[in-house]
Amino acid sequence: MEFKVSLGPQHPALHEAVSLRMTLEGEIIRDADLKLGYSHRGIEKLAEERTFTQNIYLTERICGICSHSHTTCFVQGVEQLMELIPARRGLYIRTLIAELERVHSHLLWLGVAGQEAGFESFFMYTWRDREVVMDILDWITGNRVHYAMNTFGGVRRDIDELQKKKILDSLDLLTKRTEYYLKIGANEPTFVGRLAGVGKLSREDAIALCAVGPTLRASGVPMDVRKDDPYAVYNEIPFEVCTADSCDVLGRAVVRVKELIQSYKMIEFLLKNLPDGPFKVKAPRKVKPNEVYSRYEAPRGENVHYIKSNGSDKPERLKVRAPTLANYTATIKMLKNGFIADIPLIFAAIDPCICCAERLVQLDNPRSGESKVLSFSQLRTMANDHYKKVNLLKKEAVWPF
Amino acid sequence: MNSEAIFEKINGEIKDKILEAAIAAPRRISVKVERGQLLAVLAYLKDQLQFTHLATISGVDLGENFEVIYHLSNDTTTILLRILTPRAEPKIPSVCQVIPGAILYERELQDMFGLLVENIPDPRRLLLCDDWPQGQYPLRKDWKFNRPAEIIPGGK
Amino acid sequence: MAILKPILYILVYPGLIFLMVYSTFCEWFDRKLYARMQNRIGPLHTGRSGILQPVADIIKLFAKEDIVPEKADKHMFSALPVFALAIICTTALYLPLWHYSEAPSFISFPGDLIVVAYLLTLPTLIYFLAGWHSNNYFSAIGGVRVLTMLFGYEIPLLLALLSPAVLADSWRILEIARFFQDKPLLMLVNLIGFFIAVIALQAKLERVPFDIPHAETEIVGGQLTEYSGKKLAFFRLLGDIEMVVGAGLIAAVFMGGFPGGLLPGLAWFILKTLFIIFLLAAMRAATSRIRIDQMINFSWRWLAPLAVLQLFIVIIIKGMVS
Amino acid sequence: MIERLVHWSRVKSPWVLHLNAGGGCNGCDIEILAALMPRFDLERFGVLLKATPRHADVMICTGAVTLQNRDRVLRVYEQVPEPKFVVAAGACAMAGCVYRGAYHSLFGIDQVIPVNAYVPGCPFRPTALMDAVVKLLNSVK
Amino acid sequence: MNNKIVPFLPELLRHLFKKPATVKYPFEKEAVPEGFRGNVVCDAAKCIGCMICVNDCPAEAIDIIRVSETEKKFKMILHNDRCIHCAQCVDSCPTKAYHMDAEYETAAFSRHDLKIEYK
Ligand code: SF4
Ligand code: SF4
Ligand code: SF4
Ligand code: SF4
Ligand code: SF4
Ligand code: SF4
Ligand code: SF4
Ligand code: SF4
Repeated sequence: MEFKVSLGPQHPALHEAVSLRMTLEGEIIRDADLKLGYSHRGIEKLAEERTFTQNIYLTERICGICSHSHTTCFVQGVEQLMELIPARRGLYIRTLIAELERVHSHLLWLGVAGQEAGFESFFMYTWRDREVVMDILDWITGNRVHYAMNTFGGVRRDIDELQKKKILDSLDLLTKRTEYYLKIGANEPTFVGRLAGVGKLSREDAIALCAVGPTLRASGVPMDVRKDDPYAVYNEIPFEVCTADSCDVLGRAVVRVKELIQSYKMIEFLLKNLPDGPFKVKAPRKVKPNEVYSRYEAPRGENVHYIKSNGSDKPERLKVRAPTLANYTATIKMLKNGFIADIPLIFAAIDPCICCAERLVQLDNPRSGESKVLSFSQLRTMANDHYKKVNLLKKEAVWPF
Repeated sequence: MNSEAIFEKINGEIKDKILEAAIAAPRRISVKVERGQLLAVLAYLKDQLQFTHLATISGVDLGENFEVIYHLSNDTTTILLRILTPRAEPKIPSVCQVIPGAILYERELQDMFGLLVENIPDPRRLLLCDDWPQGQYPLRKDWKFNRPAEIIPGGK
Repeated sequence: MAILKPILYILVYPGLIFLMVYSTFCEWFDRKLYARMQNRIGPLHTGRSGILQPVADIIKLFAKEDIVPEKADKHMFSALPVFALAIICTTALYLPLWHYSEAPSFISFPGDLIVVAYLLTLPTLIYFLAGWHSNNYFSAIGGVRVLTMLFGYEIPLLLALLSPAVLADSWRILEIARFFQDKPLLMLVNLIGFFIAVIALQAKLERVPFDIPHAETEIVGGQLTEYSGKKLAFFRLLGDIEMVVGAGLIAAVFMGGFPGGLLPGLAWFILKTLFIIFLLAAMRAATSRIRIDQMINFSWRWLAPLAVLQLFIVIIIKGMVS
Repeated sequence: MIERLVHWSRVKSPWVLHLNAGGGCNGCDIEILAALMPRFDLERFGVLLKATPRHADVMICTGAVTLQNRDRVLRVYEQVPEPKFVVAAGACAMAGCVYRGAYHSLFGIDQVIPVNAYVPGCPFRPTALMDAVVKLLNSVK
Repeated sequence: MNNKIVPFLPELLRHLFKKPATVKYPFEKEAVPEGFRGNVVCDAAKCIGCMICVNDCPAEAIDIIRVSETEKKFKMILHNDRCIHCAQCVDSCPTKAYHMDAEYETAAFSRHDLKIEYK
């Protein structure tokens, strides 16, 4: 009894489209395959036709959740090509926005994880508290999502004393709320039970499949571009690389929550040590022929831009590798031999972006109406039997805080 | 092991397999190799120097040739491992047997540049839409896109 | 004149008109509570404080295009919603709201508790059929899930309803209510049964944490994916009325009914059902959806044994009292 | 009388379907979700987010249409029962934003399906979306 | 044990009696922060036709058209349906012909309404 199921690309509630096609045998996913291209627009070709300045805004719109990640990655690459040393205050502000973005992104993820478990109130509360970060970003940068802060040589806006104070005040609130959510997570037995042991990705597999970000760190590999290849001012800020050894969805949640707390500390440090001076320096329009490889630790993992210039004001080649793409191969691995009931959580765990996929389940090439429905219900009962067996194991899993 | 030490090692131990190596920038080493030596060098870097993480594979259209760059990282350094492949016969070997995570990037190269990846485990199209015409490779420099006219509803 | 009363009973109070009005009010109450618990406002601009929101929803659905999918079984697809609504309205008539006759009649007779419990399972079966006949994968999965859940909560619900009946020594809702009106303290004996019944009602209404059959993140609209327009409106009404009837039944059986004739009876009815709806809303807000196997597990491991325990307690107490 | 009632109900109970046409950055999608959260709470106006096109009245579309997605957008549009309204939210859905001239995307939603209202912004603020919904509903005849 | 079953309940009940976090918009206008990037407003009198803004705009949102052969006079057309409110034009223009207002309620029913001409 083998048949194909495809998830996506329709997604009634949010985000863009990816389609996952699986071959099922009973309730077990024997083979999985991702179909991309629903969101492919052709940015890399477009970038070759745009000037460097225009490309800042183009790269910003590669993605709406970590818009600052892509611009920073691009801008610091081009600064190297220009042999430009950016203003120090500018770098501090750049890093500050980057950490604020990480906070907003991880909080968003927390809410989505709750939603995947059908915990709507939890979703509502995390998103309400996320508005605090959004307000700060709105206030500093002039927009809630696309901050447009980066420019060659620094940032475009300064931060004043009043803003500093407001951010510090908000941090207290956020820290308190994060701890509260931790408590909820730790005390909600069904929640922990549904996360632990799901979506296993061993250390070896994670490395071999070139996973990045929390997905990789949750498999016990302490890779973090901020430490390995420091950019901006990360070599001046104290912070720890957060890892977990459980290699499952629970581990990925733990890594993210730990990173939230690290980020609060980093934001505080950055604000208290903000250097005086100009926040940007003037940049040339044309760039000498050269090439650069720029790395950045986005909330979801390593983000990579390869930029080649040819002496004009447009890049010769811009190659972008967004973190989610790097995790797809690992996701397929996690899904294989897994159970169909866990798909939403496994997807949510690499990134909230594509978990929308599970909103449309559709059976491909059915033989007759009757048999396919039957097989699906059988499949589900089998999955249930499986869960009865593993239930015991999961009960022992505890939130490691 | 820092970048300099890695550079020394590459220059010392596999000098015969590479064409040239250079420290291009802090923590960046650029290594050029022949197409045929790619797998051997990759395996050496991975096994001896822990370059396990393949961030991505970039293709660049140089006119006569395509340059294919493998971006490999370990915890201190990134190596830009590059090969050339002639436009007339754009073939590269698949590296999936050394680094399984390369599959998506190789499929992307096939879509975008029309490179033929030999022994690729999964040759299907990755990004372009289902009815994309055969033989059109958008990231080649000689491929130009003609914009369709934009219709604004409600007339002029 | 004698015929007028039953007609009024069926059409006006507590029949069709009252049910429709009151059930939409209850939906508003539930949505508003839910929103407030989430630190939101909820419906606000439709009527005063949004009180007409559910009415607007339903009128709008009636006025919308009504698509019958090509693949669906046309007759079943169209007849089911009406059927379900008729059944649930009939069930409502058995609530002892306003009784003009002491003698058994068609709306109150010995054993009507069993009839009501039986009638209440019918809408669930219709949900299943609706899903099945839509001929859509989600609908079918939703339908099957409905049925699976039915086996989970139905037994505990029946057992829970049994215990007050045993205590009152009657199968007639009216008499059970009377019994507790006379001895209000004995209501406390049934506390466990009460909560079991409320939880089972939540499952019957398919609300969080038991909204497994139409879990939007998993199977889109579940058994109702293909329904639109009028038919969807019927199903929405069905859900609302089911909530009122279920709450009314629990109030009648566990909380001493609605004494005092027409007006005080109405007041009691509203008070008690709203209290139960409050419990339901709080449960919806405080929990996350569980998987279907967890639901079945939960009902067999906790609900059913507890219901049996409740029954034992009742029997013992009964022995002591009499 | 009946007509006025129907009209009133339509204005008061817009159920929305959120459709991402693919060629956007998902900033707008997040803002739509934010508009439903406690801070902005679109449910005040009777808005409910629906998962299936069959239950929806208003389609809120984000992102420029990618070639791969064109047919899907049309199909979803056809599944929404009449009367239906389409809101193109964000610069992408209106005119293609920074992706104008990209080989794998069209200019905006209105190249594929008719659009009733446009919400400028990249992304729009949740309040701007609210403003658009209110304006659209007030204009319904 | 009780706390273990529904740890969230106390928080929910507390909020039942709290003011909702919801803003009153659209009955009270939302105050945008200072420096919010709203719509671009042009001052055609200042424009000298250097075309820097047209070249820097990432979204092809600006057209500058010379209106007179003899004088240096220009018509500026802003396509608000394409503009991404990045404020690059404000930064780029050497004569400060642009500024941004705090307007965000600009929803329209036709794209033609979003095309604004400044003379
Ligand atoms: S980053 Fe790559 S996949 Fe994404 S839009 Fe650009 S070219 Fe397409
Ligand atoms: S990676 Fe980001 S930019 Fe690329 S398709 Fe996904 S969301 Fe869009
Ligand atoms: S991982 Fe990619 S798509 Fe997701 S938020 Fe980051 S940049 Fe955007
Ligand atoms: S990976 Fe996520 S954020 Fe990026 S484009 Fe895809 S869905 Fe959007
Ligand atoms: S499933 Fe994921 S991507 Fe989809 S709407 Fe939900 S959070 Fe967004
Ligand atoms: S309009 Fe802007 S924010 Fe919205 S999807 Fe497009 S690029 Fe993203
Ligand atoms: S704000 Fe940005 S997109 Fe808008 S006109 Fe100015 S440069 Fe162009
Ligand atoms: S940059 Fe300023 S002066 Fe130059 S064309 Fe634009 S508006 Fe005119």
